[in-house]
Amino acid sequence: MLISVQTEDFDVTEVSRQLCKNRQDIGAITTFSGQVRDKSPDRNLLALELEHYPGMTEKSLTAIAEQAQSRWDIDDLAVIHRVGRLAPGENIVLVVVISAHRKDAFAACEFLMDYLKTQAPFWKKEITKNGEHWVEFKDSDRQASERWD
Amino acid sequence: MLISVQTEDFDVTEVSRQLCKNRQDIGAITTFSGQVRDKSPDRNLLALELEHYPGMTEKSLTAIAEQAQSRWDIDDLAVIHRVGRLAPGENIVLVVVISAHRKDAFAACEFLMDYLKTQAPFWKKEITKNGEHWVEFKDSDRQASERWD
Amino acid sequence: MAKLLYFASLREALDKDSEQLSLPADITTVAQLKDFLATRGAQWQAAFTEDAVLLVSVNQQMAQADSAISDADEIAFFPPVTGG
Amino acid sequence: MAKLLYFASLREALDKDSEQLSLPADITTVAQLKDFLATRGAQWQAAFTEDAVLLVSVNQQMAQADSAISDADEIAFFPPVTGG
Repeated sequence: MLISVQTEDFDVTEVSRQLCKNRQDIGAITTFSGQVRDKSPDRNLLALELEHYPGMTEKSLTAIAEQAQSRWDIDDLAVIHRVGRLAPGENIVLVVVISAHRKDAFAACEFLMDYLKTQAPFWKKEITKNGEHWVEFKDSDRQASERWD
Repeated sequence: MLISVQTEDFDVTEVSRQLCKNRQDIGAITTFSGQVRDKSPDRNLLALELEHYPGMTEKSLTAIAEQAQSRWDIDDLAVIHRVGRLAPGENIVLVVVISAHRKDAFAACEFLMDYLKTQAPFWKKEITKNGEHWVEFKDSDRQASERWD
Repeated sequence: MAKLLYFASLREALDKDSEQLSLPADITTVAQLKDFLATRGAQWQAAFTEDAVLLVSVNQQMAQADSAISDADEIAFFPPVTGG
Repeated sequence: MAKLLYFASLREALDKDSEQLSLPADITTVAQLKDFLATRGAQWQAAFTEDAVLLVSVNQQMAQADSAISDADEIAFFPPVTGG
């Protein structure tokens, strides 16, 4: 299990390769990458600032990952979340799940993202040409998370 | 839309980057990679031979991709399927979906794989130490595909 | 001349991947073509009997037993697909 | 001494990211600590009133209003999370 909170970028191929190393029993690899997205029509977003709670963030990611492992038939997984200042188009988060079975790999990957969004202590601030503001919690994220309960 | 049937390997990061090129409106990238998996306990599998129907295979992948685009709010996608002789651990298939929304990206990616497994003309033969045999169609794949109907 | 194609285990069973065939005038559907091919010998009969699960496409579109065929078509027979 | 932490918009509103606090003897729950902090001035009152949606963790585990706290704990307050 690979859990990391870091400022550096990640490479999906590299992380997948690392998880599959020396294995020949993996049929399915699912990945989710989240990127900084400029929702404004006029490209107003300059950057996103990602804040976390050192110590607790890692612990909650590990707890979420352990839940995924107990709920689905998966072989290994990685969760990497970046913090600091990120420009539009840059990577924010990566989830990789490897398994013999694609259904489990898909479900676990989606679960990890939904839980991470609502339960891991990260906060986003948008730095725009017109000023800064904290990103509001989305009710759709709460609903996405609750369907796994 | 990127559809390819090829003998060469692919790189998940590279294909994702290609789809996202010059875009800042992509929040979510989901990917599925299928690999040659040795299910035998004693590592009997030497290779997988992938056969396809040139012309029709590309057409059916395109039709499946167009269905995904009409059913979900996604921005672009790639489907790459390798053919020829592949060793255990090697990549077989890649699906990448990019979208503003992770829920659509996940659903479309899973749909593409389920449909590809049952509707695109590819056939797998296992070359083992004890001989060769064609892989049997799996009823679980039919069921996975039918749930989207 | 119709073009017939055979894939995967079917290709191996028949020891043939393709052929050109002048369709007899009374063969106008996939089912009739299968009946015709089944008369070619033991391997062909086994492959084209009712219980064998065989898929068919006409001009690279999936087709059914009652699909119409003509002498200009590309008709392919193959087992259920197992890609991905 | 308890260690108090404040994150994100709360940190900015209070202009403080952490502090050491000797918990008064009559403060034994999260709710009591919030009431105590709310008396520190306008910003604090706004942040720690009932309607403000504020999450709390005790020793890096999510906690509730009635969770017990002691003088050795690390107690963090923060808004709903928005990672990913």
